[in-house]
Amino acid sequence: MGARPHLSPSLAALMSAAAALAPEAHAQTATGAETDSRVSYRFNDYSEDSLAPGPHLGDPERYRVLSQQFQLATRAGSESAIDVSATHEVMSGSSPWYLLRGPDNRPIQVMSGATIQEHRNEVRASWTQGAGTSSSTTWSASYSQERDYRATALGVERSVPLGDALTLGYGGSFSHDLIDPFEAEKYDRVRHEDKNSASAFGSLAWVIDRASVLQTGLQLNVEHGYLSDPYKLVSVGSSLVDDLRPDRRVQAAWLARYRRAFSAADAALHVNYRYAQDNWGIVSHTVEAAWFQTLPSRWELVPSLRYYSQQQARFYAPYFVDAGSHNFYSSDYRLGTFGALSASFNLRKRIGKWEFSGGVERYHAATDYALGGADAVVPGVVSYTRAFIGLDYLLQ
Amino acid sequence: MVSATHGSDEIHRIKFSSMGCPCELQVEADAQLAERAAAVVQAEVDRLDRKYSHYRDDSFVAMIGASADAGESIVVDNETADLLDFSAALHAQSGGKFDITAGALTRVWDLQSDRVPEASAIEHARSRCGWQRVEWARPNLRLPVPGMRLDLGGVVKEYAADRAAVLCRQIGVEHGIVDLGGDLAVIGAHADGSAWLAGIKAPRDTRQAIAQIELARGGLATSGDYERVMIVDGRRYSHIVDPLSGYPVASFASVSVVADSCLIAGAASTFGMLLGLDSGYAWLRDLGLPFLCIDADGNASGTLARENAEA
Amino acid sequence: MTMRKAMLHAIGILLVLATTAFARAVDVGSPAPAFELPVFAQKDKRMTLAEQRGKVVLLDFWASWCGPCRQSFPLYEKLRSEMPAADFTLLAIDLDEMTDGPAAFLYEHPVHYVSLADPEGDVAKAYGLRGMPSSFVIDRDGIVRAKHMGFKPQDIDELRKEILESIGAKNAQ
Amino acid sequence: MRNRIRVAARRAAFLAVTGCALLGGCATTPVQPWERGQLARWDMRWDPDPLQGAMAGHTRFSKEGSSGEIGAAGGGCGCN
Repeated sequence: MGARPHLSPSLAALMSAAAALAPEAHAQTATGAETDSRVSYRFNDYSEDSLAPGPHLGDPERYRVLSQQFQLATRAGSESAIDVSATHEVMSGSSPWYLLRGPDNRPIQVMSGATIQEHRNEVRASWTQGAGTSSSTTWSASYSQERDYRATALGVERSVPLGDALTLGYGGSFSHDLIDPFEAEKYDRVRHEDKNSASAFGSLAWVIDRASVLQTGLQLNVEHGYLSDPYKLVSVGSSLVDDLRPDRRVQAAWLARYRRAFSAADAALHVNYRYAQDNWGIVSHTVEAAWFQTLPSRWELVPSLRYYSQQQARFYAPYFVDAGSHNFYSSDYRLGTFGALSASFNLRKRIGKWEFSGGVERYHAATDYALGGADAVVPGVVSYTRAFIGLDYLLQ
Repeated sequence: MVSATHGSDEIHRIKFSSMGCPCELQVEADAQLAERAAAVVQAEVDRLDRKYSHYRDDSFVAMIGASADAGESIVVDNETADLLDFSAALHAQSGGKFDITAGALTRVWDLQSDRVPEASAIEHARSRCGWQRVEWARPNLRLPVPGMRLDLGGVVKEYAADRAAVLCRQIGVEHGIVDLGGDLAVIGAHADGSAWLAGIKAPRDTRQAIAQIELARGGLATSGDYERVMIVDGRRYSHIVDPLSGYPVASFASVSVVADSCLIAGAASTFGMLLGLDSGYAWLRDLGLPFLCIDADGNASGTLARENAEA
Repeated sequence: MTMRKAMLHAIGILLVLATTAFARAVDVGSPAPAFELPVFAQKDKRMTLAEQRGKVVLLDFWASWCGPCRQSFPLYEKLRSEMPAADFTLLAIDLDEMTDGPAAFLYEHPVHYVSLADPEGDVAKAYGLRGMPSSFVIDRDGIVRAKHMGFKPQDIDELRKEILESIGAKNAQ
Repeated sequence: MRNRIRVAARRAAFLAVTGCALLGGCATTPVQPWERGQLARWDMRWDPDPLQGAMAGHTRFSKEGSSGEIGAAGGGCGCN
């Protein structure tokens, strides 16, 4: 009498009628419907590929981050829900510091010394009114703290039904970050800086038919304050200067998300597209597709693919011949032109009230993956592998 | 108590009689625990027999009958209420065929008399059945028609088997099986993990087992027309009466089902018998539980039939 | 197409969508639309609303995927057991298209009242359902005395009052 | 600099509005409340696994130049 893959209606009716008299049998095979109230734990192992072979100075072993996530999501009363989560990260490894022009014009990547171990802790709480209905309001707050960076953010999201087929979404957030670079004296870095950012979004979701829904939305994000990277330097002529970026950034992102259920296959297809553009000149396209396949005896397989391509910031270059007309310069690889292909595969298995999950993501970036081909070289472009295991306990 | 060895502990077999049928408890444990288990099981089965047997005139079911005759309602305890709720659900799901108020009808079909009752007697008995006429608002029960009787035969024996298994587990028995007249409830598989072998009696010749079924957990129930049967002018009349027609069911000779509990197996096997030869088999196949049907000519069918066919 | 024209066009469309016509919802005081449906998991057994005539009926439209239904079932089961069987029937109508979902749901939330199956949603359309779940209190003569959309645990008290009133009304006459 | 921002914002807004008008314009028969079983599926949510979504999003936020999602933006981090 192994786990029945299929509980026939007549058997379910019999078993539910006998529930009071045969509680033991009932409890043993309780299937436990999907429930929003759960306690979750995830362990993530993120490790970047070491530096590509080529001239470099310093430790090529790049970043390794082990992070643990804890979450409690539960109903509070019949209409609202609370979601509290905490993240603890331990980071180690070196990261690109600056680039030197090599004798044959090939860039030499200088890596910063491997940091011993840095910790980052973040707590996040949200309260949703009208949970599970199309008309809801979610208030959220988060605080992230590491040795050199503290960020506080508040947000609100509202969902309003417009008639039977449309749902309007809107909201915004505000974040205040404090930056206190370590070893500021030793490396003559900025001592204490801060940054404020505000975002607003609007979305419209449309129920196309009983199995598919499409959502389109726009998010505007304005950042003001210290936006440079205090740990990175830039070769300008023969000297090394601090990474210097504008103190304002306005970014607009337009997203479209499509969900389609396939009840015969007991699966669902997710397709997302994002176009983003900012006043630093970075334009990016992102396409993502995921297939959620439910299998008998409560297994779920989720393969997914993602393609990302970005165009470099105006003030990005591996190195600058001379100061010239530039008033901003950065050689941070994250501002260069590159594309990235990533594939991930997640698994989930439900046994009674427990849910075991795991998965792996491989992200590979390269300058020639970019739409429209490569621009200036980006020696520090990063690829990584991320794996996670998770355990959920379903409340109620 | 007969002991045989299977794995480290001995298997103790304790036979006793209750609920009008031969019962047996098999326990793989040390002698004292087996002794205590036997006492606990017999006490529980006898308690339920005294409480729910419609053969005895001092049972709670008889008291309910008396209240029916007096036209009053009666307050019932939680266990009875759960059994009534379960029976009410089965009544709804079987379209009225599973009816515990058919007591008057089972009385009219006196199978020892070898005589088919008069049509008028059957009609009179049928007029005093019908769960839909009962006023049941837990914990108050009122049988509106004087002479109406409850017959929990299709539920109590299986419920008792499950109860016995639960009580054995509670006193520490891990490996054993309870058999109340063919309705089996597993306490736990053998110490080495192997399943118990349960034999299903042949309807025509109850001494000989027609099928051997492996039971590692849950329960097995068999309902059939072989124990109490009457043959008049070559026709078989079984003790399973269709309350809608008033006549015994023309159905399989026996239906056996395996389920998570003996109670569910019993409900399913009774349904199979009540729905009869045509829709009974289809209903059992859609149900999805392992089952075995044997017709009057001894042909076996159902998911458990194939396994035995090869053996 | 300047920005302004595009914006006006969009708002126009939104207004049209927001007021799409809905099946006429059943009003309180009007007769409850008759129906005949198979019992869930009992293809050959059918039940009708007319059969319940003479009893007060609480009609509950539910589906296995509807969250509030998980809270309503235990409370409806308790409510049913409090009411006199001779005067009151609780009739549930499952609107799932497939049978796996409701089968597991009924196993999770055991109840002793009967559920009928309306996978096509014809009866739901006849009653002009506007939300899930929806429940209707129908008196002994088949007239809708109260209707509720959605379910919050505190609704059960109001429902109990409406049912007792409908039961009482007959005895009072 | 200012003019460039205005162009970017207007083009993005225009795309959004036309998007809404387009999909709003071809409304088929409305989906009735009881026909929403598949839409209520767990794997049809915008974010079926919030913790994994947050972790993947955070990793990309710290390794890519662009970010943006439908919803209130999360807090920042040192992330170098």
